[in-house]
Amino acid sequence: MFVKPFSRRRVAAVVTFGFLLAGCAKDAPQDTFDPAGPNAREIDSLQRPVFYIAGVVGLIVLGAVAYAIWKFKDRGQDIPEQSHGNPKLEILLTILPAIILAGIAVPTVSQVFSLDKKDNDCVINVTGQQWWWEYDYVKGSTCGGVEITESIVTVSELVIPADTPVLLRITSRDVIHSFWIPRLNGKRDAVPGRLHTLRMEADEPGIYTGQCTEFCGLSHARMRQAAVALTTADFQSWVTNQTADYTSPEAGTTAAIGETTFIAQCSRCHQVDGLVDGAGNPVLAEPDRFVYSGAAPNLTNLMTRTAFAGWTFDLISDECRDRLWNESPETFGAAYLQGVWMYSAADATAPACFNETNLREWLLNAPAMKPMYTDPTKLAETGGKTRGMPALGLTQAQIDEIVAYLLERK
Amino acid sequence: MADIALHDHGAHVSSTGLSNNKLAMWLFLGSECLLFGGLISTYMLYRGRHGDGVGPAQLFDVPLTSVSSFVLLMSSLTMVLAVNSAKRKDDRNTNLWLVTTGLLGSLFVGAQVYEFTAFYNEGVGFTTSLFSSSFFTLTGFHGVHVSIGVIMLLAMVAIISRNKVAGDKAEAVEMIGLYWHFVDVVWVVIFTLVYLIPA
Amino acid sequence: MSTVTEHAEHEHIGHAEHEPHIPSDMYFIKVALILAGLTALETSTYWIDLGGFATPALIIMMTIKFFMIILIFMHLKFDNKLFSVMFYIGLGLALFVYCVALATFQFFD
Amino acid sequence: MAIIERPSVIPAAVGGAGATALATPSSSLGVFRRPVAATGWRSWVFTVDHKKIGIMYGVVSLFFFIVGGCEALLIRLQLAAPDNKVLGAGLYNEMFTMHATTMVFLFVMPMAAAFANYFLPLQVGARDVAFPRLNALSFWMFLFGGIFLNTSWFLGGAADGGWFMYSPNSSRLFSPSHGIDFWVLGLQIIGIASLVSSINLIVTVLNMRAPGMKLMNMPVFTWMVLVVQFLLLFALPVITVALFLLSFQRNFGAAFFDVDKGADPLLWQHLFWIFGHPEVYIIILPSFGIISEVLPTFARKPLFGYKFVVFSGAAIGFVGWGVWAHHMFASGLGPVSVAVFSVATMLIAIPTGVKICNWTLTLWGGKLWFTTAMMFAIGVIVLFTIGGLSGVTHAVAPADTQQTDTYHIVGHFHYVIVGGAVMGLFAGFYFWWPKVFGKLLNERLGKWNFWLMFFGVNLTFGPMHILGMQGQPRRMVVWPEKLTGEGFFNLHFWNQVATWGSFMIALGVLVFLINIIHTAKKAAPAPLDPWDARTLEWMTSSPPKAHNFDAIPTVHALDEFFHRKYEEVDTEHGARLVKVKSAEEVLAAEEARADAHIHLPSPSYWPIVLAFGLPIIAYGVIYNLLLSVVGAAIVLLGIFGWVLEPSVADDSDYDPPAGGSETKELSPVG
Ligand code: HEA
Ligand code: HEA
Ligand code: HEC
Ligand code: CUA
Ligand SMILES: [Cu+2]
Repeated sequence: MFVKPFSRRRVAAVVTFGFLLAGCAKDAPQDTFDPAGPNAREIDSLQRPVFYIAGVVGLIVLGAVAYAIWKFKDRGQDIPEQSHGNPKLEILLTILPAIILAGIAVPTVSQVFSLDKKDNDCVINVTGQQWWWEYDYVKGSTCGGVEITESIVTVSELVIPADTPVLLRITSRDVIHSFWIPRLNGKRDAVPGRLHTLRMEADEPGIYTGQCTEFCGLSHARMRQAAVALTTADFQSWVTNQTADYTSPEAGTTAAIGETTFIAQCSRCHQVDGLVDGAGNPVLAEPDRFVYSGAAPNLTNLMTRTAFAGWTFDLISDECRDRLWNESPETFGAAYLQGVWMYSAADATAPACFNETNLREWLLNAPAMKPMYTDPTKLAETGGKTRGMPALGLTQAQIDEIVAYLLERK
Repeated sequence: MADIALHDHGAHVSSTGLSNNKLAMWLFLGSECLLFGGLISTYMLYRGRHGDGVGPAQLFDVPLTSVSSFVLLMSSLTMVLAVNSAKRKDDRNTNLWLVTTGLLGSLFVGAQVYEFTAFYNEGVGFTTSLFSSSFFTLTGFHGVHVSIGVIMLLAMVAIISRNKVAGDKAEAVEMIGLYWHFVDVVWVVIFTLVYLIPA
Repeated sequence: MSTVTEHAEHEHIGHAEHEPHIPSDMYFIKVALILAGLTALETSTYWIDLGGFATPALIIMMTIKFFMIILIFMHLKFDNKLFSVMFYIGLGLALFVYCVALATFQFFD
Repeated sequence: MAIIERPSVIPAAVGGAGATALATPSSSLGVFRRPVAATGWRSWVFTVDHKKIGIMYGVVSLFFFIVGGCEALLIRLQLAAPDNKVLGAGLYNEMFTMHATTMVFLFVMPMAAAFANYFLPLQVGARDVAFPRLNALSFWMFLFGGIFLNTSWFLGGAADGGWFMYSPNSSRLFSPSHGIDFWVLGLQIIGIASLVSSINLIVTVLNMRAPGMKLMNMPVFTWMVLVVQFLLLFALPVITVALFLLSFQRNFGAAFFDVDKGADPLLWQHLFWIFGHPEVYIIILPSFGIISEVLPTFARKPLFGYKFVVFSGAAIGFVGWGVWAHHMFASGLGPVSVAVFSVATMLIAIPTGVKICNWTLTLWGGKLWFTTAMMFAIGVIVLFTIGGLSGVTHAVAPADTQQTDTYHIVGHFHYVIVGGAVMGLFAGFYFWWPKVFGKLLNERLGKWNFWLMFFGVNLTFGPMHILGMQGQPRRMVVWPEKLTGEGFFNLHFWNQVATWGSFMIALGVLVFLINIIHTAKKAAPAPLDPWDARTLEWMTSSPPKAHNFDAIPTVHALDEFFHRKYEEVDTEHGARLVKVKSAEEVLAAEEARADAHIHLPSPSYWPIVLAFGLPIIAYGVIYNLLLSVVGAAIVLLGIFGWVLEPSVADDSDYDPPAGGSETKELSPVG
């Protein structure tokens, strides 16, 4: 699926010669014409006929214009009669569109209400901020038979049970964002001070990508998200893993040093649940002191995700990503649950799919990868708080340690 | 429709027989409806949003505002008398009523300044809350309109006294009158919606 | 619209500036007295508790005052219809648009 | 015959008969001599002539079109490849914000104003607009506002909030540069300019029609412009409120969009779109008017269903007020509001459909002459229909939740705007160029211009419908390699096509610019009536004299000029239309009964002085309120001088009247 630019361009060139190839090749993963859940399908079932109707009306008009151009061009005929119109014809041509539109309006209205159903057992709070999404699985919800006994906080990658409706309660901590997973449902804006709901359901296990679609400032283009649907059993394991107790790295390893570095450098903003300092006191992040929106991504289970920082940069290699995205619904869950260890479960010490470069680059200088407001001279308005993650001036050694530590957050 | 005969009457002929200036003024007032409508709506939306701070119910001094509303209302009467005088070509009375109107208007603005200061002293400033921002913006806009009106009235008096009116004098007075009444009418609405109807 | 203007033209040919129907000063004073009375009534709601009745009563009085000033002080009643048309389009649009907008804040969810 | 034109050469200088009459030239503020130059830069800067003002509007907006177009080309270059690096994120955001703002407020609207200014008085048979000095004021405010807005590029960065500037992203907190301040204040100035000119033009149309020109005899262009002025009149105050709220928030700390204090960000959205939707009809209706002139002329047959077209134009104007929330289907309005606005939006397709059908039926049975103007007009029918139909697909609210904020929408509105409004304006250029400049634009270059733009538009904006449905959101500085897909609908290919297309449009525009130069240098004077036209503006010389018509024509019918040239003649084959008079003959007949004395409003310093004060006030709001005081003083000076200056200078400044008191003024004040 993900071929190198050169060959893809060639494919594109060939494809232009006809629609023939369109059937075999794969369209973009955010194709709205390829719904993968009941909500999106319902919309699709309305959208398609509307497109067809519009197409037909368009063809009729264009046909009429083309015919008139051909038929009535100046061939030296007389000046035509100076007629001023034909009221009957005009009334007809007014009523006809009205009827067509009425035909579109009725299902539209009924669908507006049918898509607005809110009843649900599985509630997830979704909070947008510059420039990432936070998900908070509401304690006490039952998602596809799996009970959420402890609140789970994850970032950008929304994991849901397949074939089960979930209700997203969407809001924002700073500006307006918009949550959109094209293949599962339409958009809903995340408006600060308001709570909007959106139902989401995927038919089958798989990964469904999306994008923040309300302009939200500098890195709007790098605020993405994905929904990952898992079978109930897989979802159960995911939940179990997310709520599992924290395990410190084995003493003496680089990762163990990384834990201290992390506490020193990162935990003022980032929370790792269960992390305790040398004295055994829980390490609690205080992002509200440093970050304008008051939150930074929770890193407890970073390595269970496939991409980070607004789901923009991969945590897994291109090759693994292609394989994962093309995994069949049956095998998808198993692969996904391994996180960056995907496809190499045999050797638990070698995360075959882990894409270190992105993460290292990020730790070295995050704003260089993703434009963010971290320039101290421009932070007067927010009282010194950043919008995004600043460059921390870490040494290569520190980065090594932190990466080793983070690799165990799985 | 306008025919040739109409043109024989000489100057100031228009297809509708109406004065350009008056038509323009009414158009402008129609447009002002949407301006004040927007400000009033903003206030209506935000009037309850003052957090723990002071809200309209605690803040407003209705008796005082009633008096100033009354003053503004009466200035409409004096304005209309000025217009009538101008139509009778009675410069003396025109000026008299214009000055009176201007004074009543100034009184109103004065009361508003007093009111704003009092509110400010009670800790309700322009930036305090949504309620206060939208209140001051709405009433401030109205106050600015009144002030502009006062300036126009006094300028008119000066121009009439020096006999420098370009064009039709009675019409010029009438135009200011239209503006003035409109500003009054806006206050009628504001007074009721903002001050009298309990938030 | 065209009929309105046409009508106007015949009525006003040549002497557009002098409407014959301008009422006397006395008439305006009477109107002002009524307005003053209404204002007094309005203000009284501040002291007399009308309960749920207050708001509609106030709105009605406001509307009456509004139109008295528009129609009489501003001569809209006596003047050419075209002026009314121009103004009422604005007024009507403002009412419609803003009421709908405010309503959407009530109806959401 | 002593036709007193606008200040021509001062008689004293010429000497001769009337020279002695020049006693005391009227002065402004008792100090300056009133401007009276008829040539040189002064004759432009102080002019109140609607035609000169129209031309200045045109030149300035054409300039801004190129500015906005170059911004668009930069956008397209950045999007030509995945993860491209032509523009940085910040600059990209400024680019599309300013592209849209420039195109909408500094190109399409003022270009429509250019046409309206120039042709409205001519089409209704007037000698100028109702308030000539206000007209000049509008132009200068627009120009200074536009310059002010664009100086932000050099003063710390332009606005970066997107053209609808949603709150709270537009707060100081989230956009600390002064860009948005410039944007707010600049639009405020431009808004006042449009408001003033809307009042001016409405009064002109209602009050200054030639004898016999009933409302239902007015050319459709005049009608559509009239509707547009009403839309402006009532829509601008709404954005004015919104802009005031925003600038009070940004500059004086008001709380309007401060969510922490309980603000509702949807307030801005409502205010913006209550203005914004009427605005899109403000953009399109002038062009509808233009092609309603062009199509009948070149089909040699009256507009089919004139009344229906006029009423549907007015209907669009009205219904356009009830649909604004279709831009907010995903904002969380709640199902009731969404359903209501969805249906209301569909309604608007009905009157628009009426127009499309009537234009097509105007072609039907005609004798079509495919000039460049005609081709652009037909291009509008085709392209606007495509854009309009995709508009209807957005109106289906559930579908719109998939489409909104994607390139599908970008495709829709560029089809209606570039394919509808801009192509319509080009039709106007080719159609009316000989009227304004007395020379015909080159038709060969014109055809190149048309085809390049026509294909360019389709190549640029057609693929965007695909891109949007493939999930490419708008306003993204980069689109990622990994979401490209590889099928027929892959993002990479179609983005490239769009970029190539945009350069094709640019080439078309370039041909147009070349055509202008070519025509100015080479072309011979155009014949008086090159298109065998139908309406009043052609019933005078090209370019028209300062006073437009020697004699105000008396109108008997729609398409007055045509009916003076053609008559039904009985032949053996039945009644036939025959040209009985040439345009020259019609004109000669009019000249023969020329008015004796025509007083035109005189040039004035004050419009430009007053307008100049406004950007200074605005700079003051941003940098130092003291500066605002200076600006306000200039404005006051302008008003003061204005009020004391009679709109028509003393006769003594010009050619003195030959005698008698019979003079015709255009306007006593204003
Ligand atoms: C010239 C400007 C112009 C015009 C004329 C229109 C015309 C229309 N627009 Fe468009 N629109 C814009 C400019 C314009 N628009 C802009 C700039 C935006 C985006 C703003 C932004 O977000 O930045 C926008 C966005 C926009 C949206 C919001 C999309 C979104 O952001 O989610 C919607 C939704 O309903 C919409 C609908 C329509 C409709 C129904 C019409 C109708 O008026 C179209 C009517 C015409 C036809 C339908 C074709 C001809 C008719 C027939 C041949 C008759 C038969 C037809 C039928 C039976 C269907 N438009
Ligand atoms: C009147 C309105 C108008 C017009 C005419 C245009 C014209 C064009 N627009 Fe614009 N556009 C908008 C209004 C308009 N647009 C709006 C409202 C937005 C939304 C912004 C937002 O999201 O906030 C937008 C957004 C927008 C985007 C989306 C940006 C994004 O979402 O990230 C794109 C991308 O392709 C684009 C492209 C173009 C192109 C290629 C043209 C072309 O048609 C331009 C063609 C013109 C030229 C190319 C100029 C000619 C130049 C020359 C001849 C060069 C020669 C000069 C010299 C040699 C000196 N526009
Ligand atoms: C001043 C606050 C701050 C500090 C200190 C900080 N970060 Fe961040 N970090 C953020 C913010 C804010 C984001 C979200 C940025 C975005 O995606 O827009 C982030 C994002 C991340 C992400 C991506 C998370 C995801 O799932 O999307 C990782 C990983 C990360 N930071 C690691 C670190 C590490 C490791 C350190 C310490 C060396 C660190 N951060 C220090 C604020 C901070
Ligand atoms: Cu968040 Cu765009
Ligand atoms: Cu719209």
